[in-house]
Amino acid sequence: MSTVFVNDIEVEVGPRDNLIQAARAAGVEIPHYCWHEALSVVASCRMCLVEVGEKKPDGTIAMGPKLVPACQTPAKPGTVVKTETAKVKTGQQMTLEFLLLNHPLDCSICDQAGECYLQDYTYKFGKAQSRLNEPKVQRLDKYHIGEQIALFTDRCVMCTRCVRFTREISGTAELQVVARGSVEEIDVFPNKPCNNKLAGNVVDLCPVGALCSKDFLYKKRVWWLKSQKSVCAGCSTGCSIEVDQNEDHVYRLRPRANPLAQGHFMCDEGRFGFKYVQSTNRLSGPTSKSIATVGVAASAVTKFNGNVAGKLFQPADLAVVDHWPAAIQEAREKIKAAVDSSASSFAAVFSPMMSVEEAYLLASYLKGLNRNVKLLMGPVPVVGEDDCYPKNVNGSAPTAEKTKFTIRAEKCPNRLGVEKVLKHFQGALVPIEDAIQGAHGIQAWYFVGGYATPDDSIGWVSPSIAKATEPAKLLIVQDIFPSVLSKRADIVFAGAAFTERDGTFINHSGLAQAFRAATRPPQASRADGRILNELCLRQGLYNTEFLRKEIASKIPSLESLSVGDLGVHGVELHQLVGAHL
Amino acid sequence: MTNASFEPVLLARINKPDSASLASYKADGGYAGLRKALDMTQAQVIDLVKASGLRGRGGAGFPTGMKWSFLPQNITGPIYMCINGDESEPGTFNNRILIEEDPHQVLEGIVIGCYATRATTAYFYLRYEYGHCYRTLQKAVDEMYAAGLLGKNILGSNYSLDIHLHRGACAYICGEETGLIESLEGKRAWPRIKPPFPAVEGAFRRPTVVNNVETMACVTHIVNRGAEWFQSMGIAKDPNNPRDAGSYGPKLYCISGHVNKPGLVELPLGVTARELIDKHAGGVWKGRKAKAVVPGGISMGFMSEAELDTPLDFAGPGRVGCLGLGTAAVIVIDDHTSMVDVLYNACRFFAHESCGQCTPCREGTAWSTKILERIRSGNGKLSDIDLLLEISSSIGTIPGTTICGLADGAAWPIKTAIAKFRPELEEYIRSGRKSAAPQLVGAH
Amino acid sequence: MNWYEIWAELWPTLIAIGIILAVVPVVGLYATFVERKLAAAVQDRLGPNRVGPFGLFQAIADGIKIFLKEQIIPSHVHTFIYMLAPCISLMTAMFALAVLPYGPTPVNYFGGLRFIVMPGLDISLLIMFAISSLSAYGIILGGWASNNKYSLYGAIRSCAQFISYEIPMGLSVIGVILVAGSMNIETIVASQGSGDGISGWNLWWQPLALIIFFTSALAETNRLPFDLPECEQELVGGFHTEYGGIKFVLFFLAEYTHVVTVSFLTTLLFFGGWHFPGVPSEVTASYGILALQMLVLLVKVCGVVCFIMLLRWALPRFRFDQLMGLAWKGLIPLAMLNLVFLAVFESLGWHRWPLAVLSVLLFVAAGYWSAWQSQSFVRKASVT
Amino acid sequence: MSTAETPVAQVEKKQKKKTVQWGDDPKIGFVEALYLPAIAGGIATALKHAFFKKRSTAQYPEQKPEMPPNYRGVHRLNRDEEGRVKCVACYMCQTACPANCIEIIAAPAPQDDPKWANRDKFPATFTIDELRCIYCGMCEEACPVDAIELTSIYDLTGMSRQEMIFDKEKLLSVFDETSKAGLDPVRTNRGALGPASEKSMQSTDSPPPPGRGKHG
Repeated sequence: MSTVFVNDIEVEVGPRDNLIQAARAAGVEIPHYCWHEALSVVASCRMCLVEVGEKKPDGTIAMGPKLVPACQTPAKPGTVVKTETAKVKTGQQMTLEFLLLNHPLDCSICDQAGECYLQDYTYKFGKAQSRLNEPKVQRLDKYHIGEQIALFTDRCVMCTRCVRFTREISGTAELQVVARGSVEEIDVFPNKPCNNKLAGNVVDLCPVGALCSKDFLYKKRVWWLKSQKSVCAGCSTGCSIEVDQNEDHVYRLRPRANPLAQGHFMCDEGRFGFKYVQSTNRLSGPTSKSIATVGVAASAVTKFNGNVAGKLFQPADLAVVDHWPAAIQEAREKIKAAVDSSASSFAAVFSPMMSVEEAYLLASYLKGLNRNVKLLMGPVPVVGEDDCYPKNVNGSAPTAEKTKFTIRAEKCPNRLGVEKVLKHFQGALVPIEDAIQGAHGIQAWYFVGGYATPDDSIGWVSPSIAKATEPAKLLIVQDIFPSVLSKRADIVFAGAAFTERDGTFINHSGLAQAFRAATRPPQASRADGRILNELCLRQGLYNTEFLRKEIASKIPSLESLSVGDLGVHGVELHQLVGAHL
Repeated sequence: MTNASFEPVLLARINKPDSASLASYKADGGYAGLRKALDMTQAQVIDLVKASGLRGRGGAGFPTGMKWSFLPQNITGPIYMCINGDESEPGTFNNRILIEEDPHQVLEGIVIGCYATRATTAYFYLRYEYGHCYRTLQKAVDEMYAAGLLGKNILGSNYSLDIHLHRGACAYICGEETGLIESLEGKRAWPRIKPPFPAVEGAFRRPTVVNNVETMACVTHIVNRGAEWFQSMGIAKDPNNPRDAGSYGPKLYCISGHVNKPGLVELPLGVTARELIDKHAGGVWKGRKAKAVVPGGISMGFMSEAELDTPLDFAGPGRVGCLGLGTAAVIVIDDHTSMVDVLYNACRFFAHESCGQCTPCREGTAWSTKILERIRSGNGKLSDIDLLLEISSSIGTIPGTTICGLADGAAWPIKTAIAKFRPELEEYIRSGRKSAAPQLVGAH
Repeated sequence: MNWYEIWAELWPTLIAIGIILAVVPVVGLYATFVERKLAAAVQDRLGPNRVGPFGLFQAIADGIKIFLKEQIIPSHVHTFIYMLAPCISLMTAMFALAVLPYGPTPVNYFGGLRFIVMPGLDISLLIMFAISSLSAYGIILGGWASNNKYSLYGAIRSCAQFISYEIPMGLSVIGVILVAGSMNIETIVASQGSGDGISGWNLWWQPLALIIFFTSALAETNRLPFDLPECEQELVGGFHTEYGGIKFVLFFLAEYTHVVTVSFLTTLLFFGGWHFPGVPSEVTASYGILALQMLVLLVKVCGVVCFIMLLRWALPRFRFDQLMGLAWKGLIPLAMLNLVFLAVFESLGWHRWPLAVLSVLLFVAAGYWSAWQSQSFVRKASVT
Repeated sequence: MSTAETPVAQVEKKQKKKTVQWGDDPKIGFVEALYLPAIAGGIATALKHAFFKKRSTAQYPEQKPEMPPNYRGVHRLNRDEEGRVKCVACYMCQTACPANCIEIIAAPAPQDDPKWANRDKFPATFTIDELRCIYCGMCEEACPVDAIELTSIYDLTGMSRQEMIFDKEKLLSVFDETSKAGLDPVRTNRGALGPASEKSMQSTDSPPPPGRGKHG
């Protein structure tokens, strides 16, 4: 640790920190464009220039004669940083004026407007007027730069974050600087676009609106987006994310820096893979064979058609009779009857897409009815192998210690969490594949799905599962998409996707992270936690914080959850209770 | 020693026939210095160079011996030496003559320098335009390998050295030492942030020394003739100024511009510009008077006619507001030439050569060019002069806003021109006249 | 009485009632039209001019529209009284017309045709006052039943206003009764007759009583400048805030009926009724004379109605304390003094002409006293 | 007043006095106290207007009023010189609108259409609910490219609510009609948004005029 004085505020910072981080610790913002925590230092934007001096042991301060880039200067003990002197301010103003010289100022059509560092810093540190009287350098937009990214060349401030990202994090090195001086640009080699699986991150990295996501391009102005801290459900890495939504429509996911989970970035599979959430094919409400088909008519899918003209003025969705109480009541009675007649022929299948709380609710309820009820682990989707970055020149994966980002092969967020719950309640983990081979005679099934399979032809139900459940007397399915099972089921509960639920996911390394609902479930579908809460006849509302404490007290391997609020970074399961703050 | 009695040292052999050949060089006593140096310890060579007070001839004038001694001691692995032959400062051609006419003089110095710095590989970075230099040098290096002056166990000693020639790709910024290193590594020549300095982490992340061609030529002679001989020339250090390292030794002055007899002369450091023009360059052409003189490459700024008696040593130009001696490339501008045109040309050069890494340099150089372009199109405003001044004083390493000194070089012509020729600039703007746009190659 | 006599008495009465019932709503409707036209004229506008020639059918269109409007009964009202109030309001207003002659009653024309519902009633003026006091009843009921604080405020205000202005009105009319020696309005009108048809009017020797009466009567009609029970700026709509459609129209009609009643009374009591210079006062005249007399009365009444409407655009509304002050501090003492003078003159049998002068003097004195009062009050307030 | 009062008490008393301000009734004079002259004056004024003043009523459907140039009526979407919708779909009007009556859906400009080649973004739909609008003019203020303007059309009627929801074509047709009639010339012209949206730029030879029209 070293003691640094930022604007006369004394702070303790780590030995590897630079002055930007030191100032941050002191609550002082030093503006910067090119510096990024996860990337190498180039100190080229010259926005973070500050005055630096040294506090001698005798207490005198010797200030340096020059402005110094804060990003490049290590926070040595006794360093004195001044960020508000006239010299620094003039420097910031000049740098901003330089940066804006050739910037087109087309904020009105720029997707970055509202979260743009040029805007923010100009507002805070810049001058109101540019003295440029000459025409700006104009450049062509490059839509070809990547499948998912477009480069608005003239907005670029040449911070080279994107270039460094492709060299240092993805290792694919597609992006580069071409030309020189004020006409230099970011570009790719001809016919070698930036299409690596992490390419979407350059959009987040870009401090201005130069690199834009084609997927999000012009969809919404960012000031209308409301963010919710969540966890990506794409794979078992469990990237911390922000879900940006407006009017219950998720527009984009953004990575949220989490040193415990994935670092600063996320992969494009996760970033763009949330689209199934707003599929029109979703189950829309509870259905039951005995009561008339319930739920919302298929016509009321207007909620998803966010891009229909004049939707603002359409009358609200038709009033819907709430069929949930009846459906849940019926399910409860049928489960009870089935368990009472033969407990060992009742099986519940848990999906690794469930949250810990949901798994706990269902497992404790069923085991509470009878100890002999079978709890099975549902199919765990695994695709290929773990994909590690940065790739080397040949495109092969790096060694373990050099790996900076991994896309996991296990395409589900919470296998570990569900396993821990099942192990606790049943002692051993029984995958469904084993169960349907070994033990026949299961008469009643409770299936939980939740897999991202918007197209039912490639649903998660394997032929063997479908076959094994054919003779069932009772089939209850809780899922988000229709499947072979849901079509045959006695009762179907329409659940919610990960952006619509509250809960806890435990990732591949045992990091428990809380995710929170960003949007409401579509139409008459319901968050799974709420369904199960009601099914179990529990008092009060579904409350994850309360449930985590309860789980921690019941399941020793999940004791770390006893903090309730898992914080923004989550809690590692091996951590002792109380050590985490 | 007076200038009149000065015998050229570096240029002593240039007019000899076949001066570039090893045989001719050896005939004139060449490689005696190398043998001498190899008999000394490395520390002794460094001390000798230190004692001579040799300062780098590339422009910044950093004491060479001190630079060599910055290399970290007790390290394993290779140390590299880079020879900066990327001579791209406008008006400068001393390295070219040295390489073309007397390459072995330079190469001997390089071997000595490498020996002193324990470098095992030297990279001779040559700008691409110097095709003839490249061929001459390659021939000379081949001769040296053949003669055992390079390669394993030079002259029977246990010191081995390889010299690689590397041709750059025509960028001014490659003359900057870290830019040169980046370029050498095959990357974009973006100067590196310092620290770490090249002496600690340079080419290929190894300790590296970067020296100018002329500096290495001087090393040869220092080893040959001793430090006292070197100290006998030039201007002694100011005893009252502890930061002044003195200006010793001979220097190649390139004279160009509006003079009757442009060329390269070798003189002890400290000769005045007036003497150079009148005595060695045959005076200003067409009987005109000099209006301004660039002391050492355009990036050093301008001296006015009244300042022509300033001695051109390492400290002299600085006293009249110029950036320094630079490469001692004196460019003479006669009184028929508009300073706006001169300034525009300078600015355009730097805007074109800015590497584009640091914002102030990338945008500032281009902006000042645009402003001058507008002034020259007759649409200037008097406030533009202040704007130019503000731009020029906010870019560069002196205010601390850029990584390398290119921006300083771009700023100094503007600053000195405005400081010394402001009335002329104002008159130009007021008159609203237009200059014909010069057709320069490579302008964007 | 045998059946024939009953019938002979009944049918002119029924006809008279019929005439009033038929005419008054129409008059009310057209009064709105006239008022709108008049208001437009005062405000440099044109007024209704789209429906029919000169907009003449506007009133009918409005009437049809308002009759066809949806009947809304707010959920929070006392329904029965809420419905009853406008009926009472209009009923009492109409009832007052029963004792007002709209023409000289001819003797035995058509076997007893007459222009009054209750002919020959000796206490007709008393009945008139008794009934007109009842009009506060409808307003109070309406305001209370609406269950709305603004309505109630309006009702209470109107209650206070009615009580206050009954007194000066009554006092001022006593003078007329004394002069005529009768409370029968027909007699009073007849007593104003004279050879030249104009010199007998009560107006001449009781100008002060006229002013007091007219002011008080105006206050009784709830019209500007005395429309405090319903003033929009303070009480939204006052007692009829919660009323709409036909129920509102009933209130409205009642108000206009009051205007007509007041105009009739003013004309009959002070402006010589159907007497007019050049028109013989004798009742024995022919049909032509009769018609002419009725026309004269009508013209006079219309004049007063128009004057009332004009006042609306000429005067600002009183403040409530000013309203009360005017009645209690101004009109009542003045009316009493006036009555005393008149009583003295009448009892001593003096000629009545000096009364006019005395009236004016009295009025001037009151004005002077009022001004002095105002000055001294202000002076006192500034001391404390 | 008692002499024993402390200065503090006196001060307090003074302050107390000041806390209540009495508004005195205006002093009325003799003539005013008589009321009748004032009443007569009022009546005279009323009569004067009734009989001697010119009626100022305009017979509306036959006589159309001329609206002041800053009248805020029905919206229109302006076209640029090339006939494209001027709007760049920046959502500023939608953001500024206090009544939430504007709904824009943006899309990338059709890049294969040469007409749109120099535009990045355009409004795929642009809808204004004229019934919800309060005609405050904020959208006009907010528009950085002067694409939305309020015209002097005031007599907006319709038979259904749906009819009063104006889409892009309708708003453009309002522009076509109003600009053709010459009633509502394009009132503001702040010039190009920037090179990213508009290709034409002022030439370097003439410095931009001072004040308005400057960009950057």
